[in-house]
Amino acid sequence: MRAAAVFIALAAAVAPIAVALAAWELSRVGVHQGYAPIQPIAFSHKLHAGDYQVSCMYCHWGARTSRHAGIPSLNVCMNCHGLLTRQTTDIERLKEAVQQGRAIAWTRVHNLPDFVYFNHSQHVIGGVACQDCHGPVQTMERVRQDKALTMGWCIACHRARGPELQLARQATLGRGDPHAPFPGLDCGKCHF
Amino acid sequence: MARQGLVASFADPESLVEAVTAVRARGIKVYDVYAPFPVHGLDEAMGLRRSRLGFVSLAAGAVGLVAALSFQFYANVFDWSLNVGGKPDNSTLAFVPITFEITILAAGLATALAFFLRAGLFPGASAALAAPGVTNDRFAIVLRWTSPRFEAGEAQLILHQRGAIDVRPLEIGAER
Amino acid sequence: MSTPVTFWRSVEELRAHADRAVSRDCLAGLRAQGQQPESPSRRDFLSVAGFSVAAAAISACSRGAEQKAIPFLNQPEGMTPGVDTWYATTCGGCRAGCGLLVKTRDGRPIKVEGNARSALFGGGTCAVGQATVLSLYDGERLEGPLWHGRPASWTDIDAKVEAFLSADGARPKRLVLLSRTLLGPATRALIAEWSQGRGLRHVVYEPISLAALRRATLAAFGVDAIPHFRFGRARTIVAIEADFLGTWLSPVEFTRDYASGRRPEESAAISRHIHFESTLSLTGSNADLRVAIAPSEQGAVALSLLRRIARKLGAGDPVETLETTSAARALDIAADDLWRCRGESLVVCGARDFDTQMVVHAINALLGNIGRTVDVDRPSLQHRGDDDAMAGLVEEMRRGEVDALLLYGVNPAYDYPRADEFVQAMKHVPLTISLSDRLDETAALADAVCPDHHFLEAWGDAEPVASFFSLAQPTIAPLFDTRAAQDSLLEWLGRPPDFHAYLRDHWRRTLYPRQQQFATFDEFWDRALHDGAFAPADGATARATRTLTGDWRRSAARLAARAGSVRPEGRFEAHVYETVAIRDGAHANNPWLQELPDPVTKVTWGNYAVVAPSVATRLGITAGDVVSLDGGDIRLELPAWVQPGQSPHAVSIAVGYGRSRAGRVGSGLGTNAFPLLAADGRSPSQASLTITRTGRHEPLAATQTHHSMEGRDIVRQISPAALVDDAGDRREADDAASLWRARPAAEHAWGMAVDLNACTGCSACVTACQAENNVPVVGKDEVRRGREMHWIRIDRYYTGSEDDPATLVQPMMCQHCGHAPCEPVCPVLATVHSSDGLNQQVYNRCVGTRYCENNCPYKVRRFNWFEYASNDRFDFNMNSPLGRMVLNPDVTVRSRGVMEKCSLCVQRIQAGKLAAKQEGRTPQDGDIQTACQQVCPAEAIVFGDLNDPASRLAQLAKSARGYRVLEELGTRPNVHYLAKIRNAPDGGRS
Amino acid sequence: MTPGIAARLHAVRGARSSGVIDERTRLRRITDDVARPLETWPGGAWWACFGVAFAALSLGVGCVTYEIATGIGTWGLNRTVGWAFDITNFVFWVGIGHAGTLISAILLLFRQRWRTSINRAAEAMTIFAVVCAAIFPLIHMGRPWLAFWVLPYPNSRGPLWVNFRSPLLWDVFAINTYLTISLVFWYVGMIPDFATLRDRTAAGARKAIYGLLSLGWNGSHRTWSRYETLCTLLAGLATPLVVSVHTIVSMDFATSILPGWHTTLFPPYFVAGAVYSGFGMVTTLLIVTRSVMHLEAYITDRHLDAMAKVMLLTGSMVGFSYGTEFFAAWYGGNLYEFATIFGRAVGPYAWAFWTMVACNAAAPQLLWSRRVRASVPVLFILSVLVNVGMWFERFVIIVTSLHRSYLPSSWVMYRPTLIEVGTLIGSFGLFFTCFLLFIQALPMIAIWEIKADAAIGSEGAHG
Repeated sequence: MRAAAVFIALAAAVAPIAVALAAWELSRVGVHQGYAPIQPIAFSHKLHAGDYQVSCMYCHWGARTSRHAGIPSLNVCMNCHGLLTRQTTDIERLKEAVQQGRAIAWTRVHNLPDFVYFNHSQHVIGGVACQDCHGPVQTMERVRQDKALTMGWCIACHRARGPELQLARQATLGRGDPHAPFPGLDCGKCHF
Repeated sequence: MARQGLVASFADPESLVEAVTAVRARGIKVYDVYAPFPVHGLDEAMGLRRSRLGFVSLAAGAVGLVAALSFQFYANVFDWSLNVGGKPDNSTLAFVPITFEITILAAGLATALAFFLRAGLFPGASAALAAPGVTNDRFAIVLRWTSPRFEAGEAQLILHQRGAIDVRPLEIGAER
Repeated sequence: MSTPVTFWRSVEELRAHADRAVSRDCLAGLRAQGQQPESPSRRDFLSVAGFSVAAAAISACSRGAEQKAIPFLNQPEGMTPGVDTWYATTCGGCRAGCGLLVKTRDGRPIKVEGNARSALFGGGTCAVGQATVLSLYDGERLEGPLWHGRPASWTDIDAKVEAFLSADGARPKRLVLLSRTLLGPATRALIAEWSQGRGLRHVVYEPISLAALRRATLAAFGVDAIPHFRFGRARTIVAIEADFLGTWLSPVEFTRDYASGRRPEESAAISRHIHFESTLSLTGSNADLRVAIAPSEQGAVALSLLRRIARKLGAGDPVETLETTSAARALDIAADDLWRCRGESLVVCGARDFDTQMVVHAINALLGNIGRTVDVDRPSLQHRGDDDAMAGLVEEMRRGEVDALLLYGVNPAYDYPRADEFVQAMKHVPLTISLSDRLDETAALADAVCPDHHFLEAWGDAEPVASFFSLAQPTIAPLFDTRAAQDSLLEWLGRPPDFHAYLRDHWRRTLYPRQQQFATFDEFWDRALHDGAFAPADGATARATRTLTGDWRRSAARLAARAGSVRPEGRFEAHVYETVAIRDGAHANNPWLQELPDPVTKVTWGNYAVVAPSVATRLGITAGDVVSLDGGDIRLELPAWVQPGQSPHAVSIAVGYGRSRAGRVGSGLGTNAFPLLAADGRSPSQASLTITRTGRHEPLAATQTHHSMEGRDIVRQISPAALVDDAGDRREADDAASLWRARPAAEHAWGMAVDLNACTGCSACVTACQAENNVPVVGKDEVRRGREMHWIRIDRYYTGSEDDPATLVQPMMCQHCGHAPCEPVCPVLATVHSSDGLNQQVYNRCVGTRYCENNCPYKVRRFNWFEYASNDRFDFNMNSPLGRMVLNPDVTVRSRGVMEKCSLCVQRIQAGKLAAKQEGRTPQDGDIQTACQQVCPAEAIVFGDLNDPASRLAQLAKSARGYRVLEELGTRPNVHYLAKIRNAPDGGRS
Repeated sequence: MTPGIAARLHAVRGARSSGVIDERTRLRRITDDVARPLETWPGGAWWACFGVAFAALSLGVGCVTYEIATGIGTWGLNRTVGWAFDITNFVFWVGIGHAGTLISAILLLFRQRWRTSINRAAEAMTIFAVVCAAIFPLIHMGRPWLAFWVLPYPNSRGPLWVNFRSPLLWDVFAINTYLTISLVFWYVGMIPDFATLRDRTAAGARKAIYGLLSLGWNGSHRTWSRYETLCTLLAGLATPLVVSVHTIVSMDFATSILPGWHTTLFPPYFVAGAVYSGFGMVTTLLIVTRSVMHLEAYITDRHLDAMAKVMLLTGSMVGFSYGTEFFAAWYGGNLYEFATIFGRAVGPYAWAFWTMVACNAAAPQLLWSRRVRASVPVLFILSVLVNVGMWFERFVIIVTSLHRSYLPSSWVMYRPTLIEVGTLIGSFGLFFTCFLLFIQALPMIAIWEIKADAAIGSEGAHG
């Protein structure tokens, strides 16, 4: 009897833990939080965006109007580096590439699944700061995926900000039902 | 203090039942009876109370029911209200089948577990037989007593009169 | 989540890594400034870069651990990665020359739309036009010039050609340019220069010729062109064997006009359409009254009509013979209607016979339609083929009187009725140069093949109808080492090979003076380039309406004489027609078109012998039985199709099939019916065939196998009278009571309305949807298994008798039900309702139980039975990196095992909402158009917001004709239908 | 002890020890008979059956592998007919399962003593059938590797749960609960027998295994008394469960809007059909088994007769349901319903419909005659026919309703492919492989119940 109690107690304790672990593992499939690949040119966001206060939109100007924030073309780099005299091996490499008309193959850090439609401009217009999704890039020597970028993570933000956005919108439009569902939570907002 | 006891083997259920009745009639406590199958009428003879497993089923079933229903309610109404075919968030009717299944599942598993727990059955438990063949073709009564003044002979006589084919003192090895 | 990535990655590359498209982006940037890369070196770089894109796409297919992103070297101005750029151009799909707007994303054309600025064609297009963008990415296109079948450099070819041309001999070289109808004035001017400079003779050849009509017009009105027919102005339309809504002359324009005359909401007097034809064509299926006639009866019908009109006019009977046509009743009705609507009526005829056309002109003239519905002052220049010249050329070639033959946009070795004669004759020509973009039947026999650009890569202009001009501009750098035909001509003429400059110069000289609006030519040019269309004001000034001059009485007499001849017993007349999808076969290698169900038969992937039900029973033929058609020297074997409404005297076969060198997709499909053209339309004795069963059976790939509505209230048809009677109140009370409390309304409630009266069933929407939504092509076998993937289909039902059926069509797509039956059954919430009324399908959540498909009353859901992308079993456009370039980056390519369906173009809705958001407003009615709506020439489909009472949709939803399919099920569809009106003489009972 | 007592003891021993031998041998013989197959190497007949079954199983595995590797397109389904063989097999196997639970649970509650010698095999059959059934919803998915998405587990998607409104999800819970409870019931029932086997087996691996499985059972009557309560409770739970399972399966169809599916008749109709097919299968199996394993003494003609009567009853109920469907379609006056139901009898799938009617409604009527019920071969043929018929019933319900629904434009025909047929054969292979292994490895008759039964019988004999 005592032995049985011990046995069953053990089983009862182990099973839920195992299940919980399994569920957690499943839920982390395909999440690359903390991914920080080495780039062909060791471009430092800390230096440019942090120390020198270069605006994000100066290089990633696409974010205002397009789905893609875009990676700046080399002529954008040369806008400054054409004038600046400071030289490092990386800057050398950059100028070499420009002279040879060679495109640089950067490694993408933030990779959303292919079936997700994400539009930068939509969020920039909505007043979402770059850091909200990309983390404190201005402090990163090498860019790192700071957030989980899972659907749950997106939804959390949409839920948190949805209502106020909706109310503001209805106020400007002067119509709409305050209890109306927030379109930002529709599946079809991102999946099509 | 040293324990003592008797193991009486029987060949047929009827005499077993008679023996148990007789022994208890003499005010001798029957420690337990061993048989290859549930012998009809032995419960009354041994004066066993009805098992309370039923209450376990009821409780576990109730827990399962509440858990299932409330989780579905939570998931559909609070956690994420989705418009599925224009149905209301709280489509209680649609939640009934799953609730029912979970109720049954919880009740069934809990009852079985409770039984194993109460009966001390678990993988690897040692099974020492009161007498050879009690899981096959023999029946046994085990008597135990601690007071030295106990009249073992009389008990033995009753058992034999009631058809014991073999009565011997309980070996300590047979203890659990 | 795991698996789909393996192949979605490639799409992801094409989608998100547009940055790769270095080349096109440079070009697109230049486009934005309306310039053209000047130096040849630049152009070479671009074309090379074209390959690098393909290479990038290939590399993209390999599944790498990390994804690369390659930015531009120099960011071109005016283009942003991931943002569409639109260019106006002119369609080269057929000879109609419709205006197009081409949507390019990251320098890649991915979709074409009609150019709403074009006064002629409007915003609609046809299926072929939609599919041309796929032809651009056709792997069968030549990657460079060939000399005797071996790759050569342009310089070699030019050297050889110029050497040959300038070789000094006793006599000047006799050059002939054999081309299709060339709509471009500049191109024609260039050819004129050749004729003067090099004595080049230009022969225009059309496989399906309208030469008879042109000659008749010349004889009747002294205008060497085809009149410009104005269906919109006609209240009675009588057509004899003219599929003007589907394939004849200028279908998009005609459909638009035709539909404009049949909108009861706009004018109570909707036009009546009476049709005489041999097989049930798209146009015939729309007629209010249709009569099946044998091809040989065309003349007799025209003549009988003429006699009736003449009698009414009191002009006396032109001929004194007995009437020989069987369609007397219909003819009486037609004559009465035409007479009632004199001046507002129109008779068109597709007969390839001079006399018949003369008689038809006479009818129109007697009715006073000339200058009203039949415009001969600003005629159509769309079809200028000349049969006699062609026949003469073949003869000259055979006699060795032609030194050099340039083949431009023609393929006579396939589509000339006596192709073998042409092939023989070609052997006697010392130098044959083909400008074909692929190694087709004719190019394969040519000495030199100098591949032309695809029209989306080339400069050009067009004048489809006199004084309606449009420009064509490149929307992408040439993908291959090809050269514009005009550049080749310039090169060999010893002129700088820069047709862009030539074009500008031509417009500067000829068109710039014809306008006052712009002070400088550059302004004029930029505007013309931007608008794509230009119609000079002076063009509109109509001169005095022409009067009938030709001797039509003799034609009538000749017809009367011919009508007597009798049909031999057991013989059938050959009737050759074009299908809406494949037309003359030029696009046979286009999988979108091959898989487009025929609007009437619903058969895909191949042609067949169409026989009447009565004939089929008599000969014991069922659909799919392979029959052999014997007509003396001609013998064809192909499966039969039993078609209600088919003339019992005729067997109809579609041309455009039986290509031997179309390419991977189109070769070997069906049987070539062009040889029969020689016989088509002639008198029965000349045209007769026998039909015999071969005993073989070859099931046809039809997407619809049941043709009766089974008495169900699916497609509603009413008579104009009924419309007047119960105007105002909808037949069905609105939504039946629901057990559930209504959910709070959101800002929008998207919905759609389909006007079944405007819809002709032309199926352009099917291809448009396929292009917009990356709908895969599945091939003949899978269609046979009932697995076509089209998100929108055109249901077609027959009512009435087998011999004289009335046809009803109904575009059917996801109805986006408010109480969608598909939603509650999905175990994983892969299909749920959006706040704004869309029934959403989430591919990446779907596990593929197909329960939703089963529970959909409309059966509009489509399941991915296999991996359709990057799968050699489905070797269509999605299986090659080149073909995948056409994919819409805004729409996911679906993986195996997931359900998909019409999304109401949710990507366009989101884009429209975003655009509005960026401008700080809400989307206005009309901002957002679905692909099927935008393509529809008849404007039968309207998308909009039901929450906005002012929207057109909200209005239509309240229409007296409005109803929703199967609404009695309580599904509350958001797609509304407007009942079809049959304006039949007997009050809709036909 | 006193000599007096000793003397009386001796007398008593002499008197008793004779008459009890037969009782002990009787009990021992039961054990021996049931345990024999487990202790002897299987005979040729068994091997023959096993060979066939295993071949079929391998075929099925091959087909399923190919289907999952290539796509559902390897089946004959199309844009209109989304389910056919897959769900037909699923419903068929779930139905088979029901007889087991019915025999073991409901007959237990009703104290039907004839059940004792067949309930173990019936329960085993239930479990194998449910396993076969569970395979089909799994492999019919377009992306079976994501099947775990139907489970409401915490995830990184919001969390996005599952659709508790979907009958398919109800199935998931119903089937799993059913399987679990049946397993528990089955295993609990075998514990005393494991103990019996353990105690008659010489030390070794088998003894160790039996020892582990028997959970230290020692025949204590205090345990026995709780044990009987447990069995009663499990039976009490399993009875509504078995009804609920096929009710829920029928709701896959009943809750849809498809004419021919959307009918309130389905739940009772399906449960009756399930019991019907289940008893058909039990009869088939037992007739074979008892001859192969020489257990005529335990599985008697009396058993067969009882099962035949159940088949007659449920078969008639099923036949009645067919009639009701037609009446409802005619009386209801629903255009679509009418077209579908009558389309079954006269449409392109009429052959399937009439096969179903012949096997399910007509054939069992023969069972009214005692002579038919007594003749084992006839009974065997009938039982096989019942299963054929019941398979076709599901096929008719699913395919004929789907292939012609509301819009005639999407009417199509469905033709199965060899892959589908192979998969069906494979499921039979799996079922029989499991069953054959079961009768070789486990006590296929409840030893202790037979003994209890026998004891009561002898008691009666004692008067």
